Amino acid sequence: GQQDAGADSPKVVGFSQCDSQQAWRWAETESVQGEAAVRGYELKYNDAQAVQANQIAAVRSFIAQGVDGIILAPQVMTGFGPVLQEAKDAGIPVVLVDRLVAEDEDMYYTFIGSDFVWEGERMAEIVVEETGGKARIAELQGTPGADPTIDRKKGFENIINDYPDMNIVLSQTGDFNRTKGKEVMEAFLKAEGENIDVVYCHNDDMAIGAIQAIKEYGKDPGKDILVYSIDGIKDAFQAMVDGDLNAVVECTPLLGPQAYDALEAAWAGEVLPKWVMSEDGIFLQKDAASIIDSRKY
Amino acid sequence: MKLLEKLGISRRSMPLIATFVVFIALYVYGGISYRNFFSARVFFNLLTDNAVLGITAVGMTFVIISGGIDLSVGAVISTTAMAVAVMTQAGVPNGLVIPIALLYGTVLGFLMGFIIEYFKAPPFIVTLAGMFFSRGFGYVLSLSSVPIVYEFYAKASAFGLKIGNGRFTIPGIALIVVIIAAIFLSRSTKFGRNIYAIGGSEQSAVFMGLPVFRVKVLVYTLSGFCASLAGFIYTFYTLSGYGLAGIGLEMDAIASAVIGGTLMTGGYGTIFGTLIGTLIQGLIKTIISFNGQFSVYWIRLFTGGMLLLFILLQKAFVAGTAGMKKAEG
Amino acid sequence: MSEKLLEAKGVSKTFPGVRALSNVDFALGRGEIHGLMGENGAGKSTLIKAITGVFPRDEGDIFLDGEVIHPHSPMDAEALGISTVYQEVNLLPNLSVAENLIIGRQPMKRGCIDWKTINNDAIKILQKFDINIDVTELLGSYSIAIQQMVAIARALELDSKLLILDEPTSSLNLDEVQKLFIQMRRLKEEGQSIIFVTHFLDQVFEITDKITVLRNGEYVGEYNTADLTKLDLISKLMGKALDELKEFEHIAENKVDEDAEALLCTDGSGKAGYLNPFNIYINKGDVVGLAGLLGSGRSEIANMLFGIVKPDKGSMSIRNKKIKISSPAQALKNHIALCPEDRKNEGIIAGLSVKENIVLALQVKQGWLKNINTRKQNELARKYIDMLDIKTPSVDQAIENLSGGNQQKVIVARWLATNPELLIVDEPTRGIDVGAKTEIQKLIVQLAQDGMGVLFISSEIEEVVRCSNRVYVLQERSVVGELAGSDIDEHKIMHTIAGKGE
Amino acid sequence: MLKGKQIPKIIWPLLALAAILLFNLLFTDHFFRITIRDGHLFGSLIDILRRCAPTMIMAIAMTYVIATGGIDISVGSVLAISGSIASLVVWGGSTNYLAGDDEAIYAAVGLIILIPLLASLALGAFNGLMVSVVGLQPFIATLILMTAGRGIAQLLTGGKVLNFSHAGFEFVGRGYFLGIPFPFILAMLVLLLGLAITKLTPMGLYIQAVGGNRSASQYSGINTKFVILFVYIFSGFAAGLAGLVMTADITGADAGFMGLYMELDAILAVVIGGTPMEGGKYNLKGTVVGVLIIQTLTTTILTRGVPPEYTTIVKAIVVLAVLIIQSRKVRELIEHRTMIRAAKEAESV
Ligand SMILES: Nc1ncnc2c1ncn2[C@@H]1O[C@H](COP(=O)(O)OP(=O)(O)OP(=O)(O)O)[C@@H](O)[C@H]1O
Ligand SMILES: Nc1ncnc2c1ncn2[C@@H]1O[C@H](COP(=O)(O)OP(=O)(O)OP(=O)(O)O)[C@@H](O)[C@H]1O
Ligand SMILES: [Mg+2]
Ligand SMILES: [Mg+2]
Repeated sequence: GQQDAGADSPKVVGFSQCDSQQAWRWAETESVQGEAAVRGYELKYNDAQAVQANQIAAVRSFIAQGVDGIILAPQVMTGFGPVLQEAKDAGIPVVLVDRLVAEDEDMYYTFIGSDFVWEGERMAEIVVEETGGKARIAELQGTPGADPTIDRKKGFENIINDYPDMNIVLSQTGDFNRTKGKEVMEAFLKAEGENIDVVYCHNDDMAIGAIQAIKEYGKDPGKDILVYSIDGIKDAFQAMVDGDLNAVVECTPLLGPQAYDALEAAWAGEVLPKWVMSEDGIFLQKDAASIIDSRKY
Repeated sequence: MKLLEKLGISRRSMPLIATFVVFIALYVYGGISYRNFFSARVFFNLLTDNAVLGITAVGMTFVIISGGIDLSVGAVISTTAMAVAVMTQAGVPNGLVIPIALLYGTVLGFLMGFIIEYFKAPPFIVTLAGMFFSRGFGYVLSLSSVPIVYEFYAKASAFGLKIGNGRFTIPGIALIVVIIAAIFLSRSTKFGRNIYAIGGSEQSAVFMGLPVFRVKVLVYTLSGFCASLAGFIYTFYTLSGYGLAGIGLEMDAIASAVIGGTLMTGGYGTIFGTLIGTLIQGLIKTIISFNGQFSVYWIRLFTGGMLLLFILLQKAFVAGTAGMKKAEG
Repeated sequence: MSEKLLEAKGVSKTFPGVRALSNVDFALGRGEIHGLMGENGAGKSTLIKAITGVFPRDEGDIFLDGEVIHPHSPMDAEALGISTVYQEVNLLPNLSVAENLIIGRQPMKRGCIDWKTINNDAIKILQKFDINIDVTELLGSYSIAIQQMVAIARALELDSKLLILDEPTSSLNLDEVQKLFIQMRRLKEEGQSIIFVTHFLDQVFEITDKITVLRNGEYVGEYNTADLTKLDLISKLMGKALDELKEFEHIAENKVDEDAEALLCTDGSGKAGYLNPFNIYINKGDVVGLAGLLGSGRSEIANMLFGIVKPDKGSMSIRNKKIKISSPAQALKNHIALCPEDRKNEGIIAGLSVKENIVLALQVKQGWLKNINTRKQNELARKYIDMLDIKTPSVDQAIENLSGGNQQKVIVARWLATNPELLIVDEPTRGIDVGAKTEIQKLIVQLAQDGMGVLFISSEIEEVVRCSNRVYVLQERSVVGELAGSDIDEHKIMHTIAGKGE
Repeated sequence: MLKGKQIPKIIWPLLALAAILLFNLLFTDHFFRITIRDGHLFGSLIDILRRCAPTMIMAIAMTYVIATGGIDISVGSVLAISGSIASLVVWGGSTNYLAGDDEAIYAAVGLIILIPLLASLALGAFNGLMVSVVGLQPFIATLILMTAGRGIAQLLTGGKVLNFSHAGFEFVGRGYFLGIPFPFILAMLVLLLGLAITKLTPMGLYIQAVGGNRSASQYSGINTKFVILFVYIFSGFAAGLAGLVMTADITGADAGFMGLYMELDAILAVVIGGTPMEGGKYNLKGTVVGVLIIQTLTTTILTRGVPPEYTTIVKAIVVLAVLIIQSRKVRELIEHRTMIRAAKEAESV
């Protein structure tokens, strides 16, 4: 008797978030949660705590619960094939957010998000422009093996490889967090302090750590050493306002509304393109002050 | 108590029974609280989703019973899966891929066991080094995640015996097979008994003329094998290799064993207990996703709280029955 | 085939700070029971461990059947046909009694261990020693005496050429010893050779054919048992002239002073399932002995008086004041000390030095704020090392590196150091050599004469008789009789024990 | 009798540290250069002292826990909680500073430090009670707090990195005292505190006794429950202090990441330093050296720009090498030779 939820009861949507270690992810979660409330859906939310196996299990359990649609923010590009197949067999549409999976397109309904490679490329273009194509760069990578790390590195290199005077002189992982970012930057400065023109960070948290390290080293971040990062959390805007950070490429986490639009389309039987680009921006230091108050996360 | 005695249940298996009872209670709680919880599908999902953990925990249980610890297992799982993926990409025939994959953890386990025994080095550190090494090796194989291309894996992944609305999948079957084999190993083979002996008192085991060196090296080898097997099973689960897979899984595996009644100081523990310990963790996760309203912090608080509640219940149950025994005596 | 079964020539072994064996010879004939004797720390256990490959020897050769052997572990030794019971009970508390007896050579049936046969065999094996216990229970739940019997039974069951027993009788009663001897004689008749280590002179004279004596890690000599008198042997062991030894014959006077101040008195103390209610009293100056068979409840009384186990009925008073003692710390505050029975589990603290082991209980008694500083620790340790003749390279030696008897002395020292008013000693002379044993007995009698009350528990009735001025006899966890003054003799005690209560 | 002549254990980890330093002396430019900048010491070596402080603080306390035969894997989470509370206190308990209201409260340094430390003590006491009174296995008892603790930290901060700037409090993580990084001085103070408690009171003796043989300790009258409770409380306190250092350093509490996997580093340091996991003995100096080994290695890897995919392999190899040179086997080989020689000499005299 529990099976049929009744036609007029609200649609149930399962949202599987891969983890919540960064402000960015929280913003994404809040966006999906908030929008569910606005549109009157019942949201089943699960956080996999950075463990892919947890995430697969969560999606399985959404299927077992008989949800009407699934929003999936995948931990990693690969590995979701079997469970997506299960969802497909059960007739549940899956909308991917913020990260694409390396599966056949018919395994999911659509993907909403930006492209990590694209982000790295845009970032590199800004750096090239602001340094005149000549810079020694220190790179703070994300967690080794993580997709954003690999793609943001790749995208960045795609562009700067065309400029012989743009060189990555140091590159280490800062694990996407502030503490490690600061520690790594400190070591970089000890090793090559006078030879670093630019720091490229795979996310904002590491950039904030790096900025602190540069200040403590006695240089002026944003001037002596230019700092660039990806994501666009509010703290990064504050750093730009303070003149410490030179530019961010946004990767918007506010994907909730678009995700529900997609699900509604799926329920209505419409066909959407397999990739709906999210609305990302590129923000330079000079514009930061005027924008900061509108940042939500 | 009389009843238990009639059923042939000795006082010594009380903790195990307590564990089982609490597991059932938790399961019933889930069933009462959530729609669609009592279904074959959820039950078999529980097996499928926890197969990797369960298989790893079996090896871990043996290691802990012998008085050691193996922190490398999570990394071995990931690297095994990565090795499979990379080999399929490179076109290595599947007949070679499988043995190589299974050998990886086995050989690493053997090496760690050998270092631990030969140099009398603390297992915690040797296997931590094993974990660092294995993670690094996985990254060297490929930094980015790699899909597995062979049809075999996709088929194995899709395979499942239909039971009700559930599917008894290969990971689930593998888990059950490994558990049965391990129960046999622990109870009915000399190797298994020697593991307990060494955990009870390594010095005594030496003095009693038991093959301590060999058994201890083999225990780590076995754990490595279990981890590799789990890694191989993981490929059916995700059809890919991923350098960050299985992070922190060693802690879960230890927790499975310990919840199931294995003593970290060695000498005591059962495989069945470990299975229940694994399923309890899985059950907690299932309840969390059925609930669907927990933020990550509530997930963590809930998990910790459930663990606490569970262990206290187990403790109280055992203490209660022990008290009854005394009163009778 | 050589005429000797086992020969050791010029064996030496050095530990950090200790020359445990230097150039020791040893020869064992076929079908011979050979006593290996020496004071505590003389090197007996070390010689045995060198033979069985527990550790490598520095120098020397060992021949078995005329061939040089190099076992690297007890496992190798067993494969060569040497079966050994080491000094400390070395079994597995986490496995059942049956499994302890048989592990390593379990019978298999259809590829599985055959548990039924194991349990049945175990029952049979133990029956040879008149032990009827549940063999499926964990070994750790049994007393140290039972564990020792199990260890012996295990070694006897191995099909070996050579059986080595390192102080197997230290926790056994006379009865058990006789049961062991019956088995040893049987094996001897079957042609097996046995090395037997003990400090009990009576036992050596009863069972051995030959005796080899070690002193300070050196070989003293090999003798035919029949050619020696007790005093000869003692003088060889201690390296002293015979006339110095006269005083060992002396026995403490068993005087009872009825007017002495009351120290401790129980009134129906007991605990269901553990110990039946009992009434005993101990006055200042008393040495009160407890006699009884294994498992009769002697240690239980000790544990209850010391607060390890709380009674659930009756009451207890100290110096005529009712008092409840619910923890060892509290007992210590009331000036009670207990030197426990199970040295390995309840006594020595491995990892701590000799000095720290000695001062531990005193430190607890003094409380948190009065830390005993290093100088004081050294002083105390030296005092007891001298008093009890503890053989150790330094006060900082880790206790686990001492010989068994010397460990025991350290534990005795720990409790003497607390300077108690009531001293409970549970098998205090276990594993202690003849000379030192007499010293400790004298010390205890002396302490009592100086006003201490002593509760003296020992499986050696002779020792109880020698020291006590009153004796309680226990049986099946009840006090069943009391003897005082000149009534105390071995015969009467045995009679009371056998007499099923009076 | 011969005099006990044993090579002190501390030599082995020191050798390992020396080897890593020697490598840097030969192959890493400027590694040993120490200059004075802004009135304080400056250089890679100083970085090592500063960066190792949180781990060292925790590892010192962990040494005592391990000496009792226990383990505390909750320290990373306790650290995160402490840091989160500290940054909350800075803002007067509000997580809404992002909303931009200007009425943010900056609390006094004393409060910012005191409240998190009290909380950490309570968390340590929870662990201690679970182990000593309830009788749970240390691993599982602290696993509970490890899991739930990070949840608490994230709950407190609402998942954000709580930023602040607070000149007074920042000193705890960034300041220099007499030119030396203040966090390192804190670590030394914790070391002193530990030494004071374990040397001036019988606590050190009791800790070893409980780890060596709990039942014999009980027979000796030691209040074993209290001893166990104490070490976990101390561990909680240390983790809390480490949390303050890290929070003050990055002027923000990163509840999701702070202290993640640091329990492993702390335990690693303790064991590399020569304290056995089984308990009963401890080697505090060894722990300090162990932490320095780990941090020097990390700093070396970062300074030399080892590619991230190889860093863990390098770490594995170094850890193993350290382990093997100080393993019982190798030690025995060396000691045995010297010992026999000494014995022979003594005899021939
Ligand atoms: N592992 C060890 N490390 C250091 N010294 C040791 C070790 N084992 C034994 N010794 C020392 O070697 C000497 C001989 O010890 P051994 O155990 O052989 O004496 P024993 O004759 O068996 O004495 P007991 O009658 O007390 O058992 C003692 O001084 C002891 O302290
Ligand atoms: N010969 C035996 N046969 C069967 N059970 C025994 C025997 N000897 C001891 N036990 C059992 O071992 C357990 C513990 O005995 P234990 O020797 O500790 O008692 P005890 O009072 O300390 O003995 P003791 O009188 O030697 O001090 C008891 O349960 C007792 O029943
Ligand atoms: Mg001996
Ligand atoms: Mg007794």
